[in-house]
Amino acid sequence: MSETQEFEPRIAAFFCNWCTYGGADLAGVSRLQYPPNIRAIRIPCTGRLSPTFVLQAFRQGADGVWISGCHPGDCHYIEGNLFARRRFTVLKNLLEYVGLEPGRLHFSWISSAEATKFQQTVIEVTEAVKALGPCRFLRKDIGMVA
Amino acid sequence: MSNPYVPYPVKISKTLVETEDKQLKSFWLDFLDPAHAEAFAYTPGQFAELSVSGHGEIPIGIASSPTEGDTLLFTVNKVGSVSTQLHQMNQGETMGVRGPLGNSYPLAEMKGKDITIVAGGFAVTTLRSTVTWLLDPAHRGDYGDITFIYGARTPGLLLYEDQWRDWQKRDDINCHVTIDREVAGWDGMVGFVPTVCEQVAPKPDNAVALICGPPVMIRFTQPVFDKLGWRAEQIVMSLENRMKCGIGICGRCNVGPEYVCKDGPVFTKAQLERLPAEY
Amino acid sequence: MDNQALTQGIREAASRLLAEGTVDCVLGYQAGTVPMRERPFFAYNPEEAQRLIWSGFCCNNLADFLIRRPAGEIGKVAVVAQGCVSRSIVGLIKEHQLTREQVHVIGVASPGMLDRDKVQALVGPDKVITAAAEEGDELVVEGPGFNQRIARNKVMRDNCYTCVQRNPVIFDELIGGESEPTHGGVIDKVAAPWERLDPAGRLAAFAENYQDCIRCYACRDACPLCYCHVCFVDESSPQWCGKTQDESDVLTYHILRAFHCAGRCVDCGACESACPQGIKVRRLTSKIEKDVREFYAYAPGLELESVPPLSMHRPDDPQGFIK
Amino acid sequence: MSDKILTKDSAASFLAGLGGERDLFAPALAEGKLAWAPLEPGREPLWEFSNTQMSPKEFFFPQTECMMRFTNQQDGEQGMIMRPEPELARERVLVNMRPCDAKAFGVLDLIFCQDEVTDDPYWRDKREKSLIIALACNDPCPTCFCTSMNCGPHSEAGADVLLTDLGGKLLVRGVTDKGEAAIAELPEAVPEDIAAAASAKEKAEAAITTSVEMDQVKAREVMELYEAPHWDQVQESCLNCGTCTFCCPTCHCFDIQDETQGAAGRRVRNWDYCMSWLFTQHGSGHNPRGAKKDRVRQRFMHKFKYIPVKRGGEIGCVGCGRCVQLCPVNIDVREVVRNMNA
Repeated sequence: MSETQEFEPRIAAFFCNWCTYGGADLAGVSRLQYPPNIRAIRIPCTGRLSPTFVLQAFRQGADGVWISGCHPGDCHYIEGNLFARRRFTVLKNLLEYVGLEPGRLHFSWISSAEATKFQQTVIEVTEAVKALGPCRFLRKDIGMVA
Repeated sequence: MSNPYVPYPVKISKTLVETEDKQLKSFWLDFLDPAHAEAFAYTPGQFAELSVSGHGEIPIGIASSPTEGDTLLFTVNKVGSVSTQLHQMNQGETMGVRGPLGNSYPLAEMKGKDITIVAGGFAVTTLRSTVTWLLDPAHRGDYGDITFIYGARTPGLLLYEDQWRDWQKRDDINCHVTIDREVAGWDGMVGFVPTVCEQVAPKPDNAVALICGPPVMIRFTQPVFDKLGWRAEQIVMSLENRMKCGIGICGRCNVGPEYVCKDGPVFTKAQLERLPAEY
Repeated sequence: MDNQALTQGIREAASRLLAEGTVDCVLGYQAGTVPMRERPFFAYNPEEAQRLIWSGFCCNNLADFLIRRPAGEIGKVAVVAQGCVSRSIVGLIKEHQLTREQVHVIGVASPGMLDRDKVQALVGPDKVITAAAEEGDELVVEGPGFNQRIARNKVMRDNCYTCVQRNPVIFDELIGGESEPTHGGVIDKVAAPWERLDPAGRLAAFAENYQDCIRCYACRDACPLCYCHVCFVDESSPQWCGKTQDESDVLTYHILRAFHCAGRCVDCGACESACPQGIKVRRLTSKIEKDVREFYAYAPGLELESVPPLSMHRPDDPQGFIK
Repeated sequence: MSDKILTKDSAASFLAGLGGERDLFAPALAEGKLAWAPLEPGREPLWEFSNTQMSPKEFFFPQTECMMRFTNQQDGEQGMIMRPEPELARERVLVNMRPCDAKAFGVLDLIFCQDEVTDDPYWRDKREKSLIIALACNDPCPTCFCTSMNCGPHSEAGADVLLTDLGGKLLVRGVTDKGEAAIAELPEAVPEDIAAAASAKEKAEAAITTSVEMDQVKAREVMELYEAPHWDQVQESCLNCGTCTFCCPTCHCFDIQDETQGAAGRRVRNWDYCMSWLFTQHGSGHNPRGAKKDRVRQRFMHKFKYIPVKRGGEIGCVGCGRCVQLCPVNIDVREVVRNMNA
């Protein structure tokens, strides 16, 4: 990356199918502008999100990871996001304990009606990750082709 | 020094989905460099590591015969990650072939003898190579009667139909093709391979049998041959095990002291009786 | 009670249980072939039970062997269990890997188990130790040209210093009575030593801690929590974690393994005792243990009834970090 | 074979002279652990030490080794075509290797370089570019049983040069042509030095207290050893971890995997271990060594029967005792072989 070019982070974004993914759709339909740095990955529920996915994203070169699902009480599967909340708490603490910079891993509750919150959060997440620069945490590097 | 781990680059010149369940797909491969084709001198019964860069390698028996020219034929069963990837590849794409690996069917020792070949399901690959090789005018005269028994569950699961239809028309090979159960439109034999073997009753005198198939077929075919008076030394089988290096180092394919990739894959039943059944 | 008396008590209990047919097998410890390395032993009859022993070097977590026996072979087994092993058994019962009826717990109060690496380091890394025997609060270590007495509490396993539950939490019989409760030391301080570092420093400390890892998976295989039929590191499609020695692959393995133990790890120290490279494997699990205790007021392995913290939720669970 | 003499005072400068274009390595103590490390030219190596925790096989057979690289795209002439990694750029001198470790490389030569087809270029390259200076072992550990395994504390096999510590000086024996060339400039040893080395050898061999008989293992057929009942006990406590295989100087099984990252791709090999169920798992789900017992048995059968059968009687163990020291459940190879031989 040349110095003149601004760093554009790549952010793996895991969205619950029932809420945040709908929120993203609505943001799109509503023509709300947001930075193009997120790569949306649809998952059935935040409860489905294995910590493995998060590590895999960082391993494969993500500069940030954002996970978003239904507000507590709104889960399509009743309590998937509540289990997920505990898991995220432990995971976030663990990853930051072993050196992941705070600001790389984000969580949010965004319903399918909250297009504006979606837009706002993309902006917030992108800015936070951008400020940290490229991520080295767990990034797999196999070297160049000879 | 040549590096036995580096595959020869090849181009897929043709593909064909062989079976109705789409689990088996054939690949015809041409070497990018003619010198590699020359270096890849093989004998029926040998296998090669098919290499898909980024995914890995799988050991697959060579189904073509060297008598057919430089194009190699492999028929691949879709089971793991490499074979699944391979199934998605098409004509014109580049991949790799490493080999030929392993020993081969004992074609020299088989000279002057009657030969019975029994194949079940997709284990027919290297036997297709063998029959093609034996029927080549340069070799046919060296061998006695040839009997080929081939079975699959349904007609749609039989491989290489063009070939065996052709062999059925010839008078220098007895070709019996069977399916497990009656199906509308099938005019051939019906019955399990062991039963067909019992009916055909190949004679053990001055003869060799090559038997390849799924474990269940092997289990029921062996007693038939025993009853017909065949000795374990006359029965030749080909084993499969998980492999990586293909040249007898990496340690996972061994059956007792024998490495399936290097000392095999072809063993006589007599040899296997003295080894742990780790296959 | 000294080791001889405990050994005698274990042998008597085992002989009785086997003779009466109460259990099919007694899982205990046997003297190892090298000093300071006692090993798991399966006694099937009263004669074999005479080979059971007790010492401060009984460091394998025997609960691990309850779940590593081939399915169908689990009849009723008696297990020699110190505090941490009993907590592991509680966890396994809670997670439906065992039933309470399948195990007969022969409880032994742990005096704090000893770390052979620490003993070796103390007498000198190049000294050959030919014998090590406990005498009260001391360990007598012998070898060619030396005979050294070491205070027991200088060479205990790290996890034994912070342990607050040395007595078995469940047992069917107790050999040698309960031990005095321990205060457990300053667990929060040792649990998360990297907390004072900045992110770069933490990552460096983390990587350094695991730099000698050879990925033999002894930590996983010695752990009674790691009973998955297919471990995530062995998954091939998709492959979650590369098989190489690259830092990224090694660290991914350790993070995920530790995470999988969240709310379950009873801090038995079997992973550290098993590691051939002497890696401080508990650096991660202790941190998680601390978090789980702080956030959800839960300590694993103490009673059979409670629900593991990551298998439940409460409406008011902390979520300050969620936007 | 010639015998030379080298004083310990001048050893550092002698080794530095061997260095030059080559990299020097020797066992060194770091944070209480004995491990192989670069030896700065001019520094004296350790003369007294026990076995390094891990074997030095990493020098010839790294735990992770890139074999080839490719461009990860189908389009373009060279896409997806494997290119082997370049060879080792600099030669190496491995100083003060234990004779058992050196012997192990002799055994592994027979496996990595069997014939025209099975000739591992990665192994061969590193072997050919290394000079092994072994240091005879005068104080064997209680877990050593090298004398039972076609080896010994003063074994010369696999080494280019064998040093014997005679106090202030070293007897330097050239074992191979490469070794002879390296020591050509040193002064000749006198008969007294040679006699002293011989008596040191005798003393060291006598100090090895464990002996393990192999006669019955040799005499028995594969299936008799395979079906023996003692495997049921051996496997009971085994964790199926990779400790014994990874610390072992002769264990050499490996896995080959491809890795990609954007346009780059590589094929790497990693140490693998027969204790892992994945090692032999077929794509179909069938596993020829599906039970723990099968896998535990495989390791010992491979070392003590299969390798001898295939490699002219060479044993796949040199008696270094590392696995005895490190096995988390103290499965003692000496006991296992005694059971096989019983």
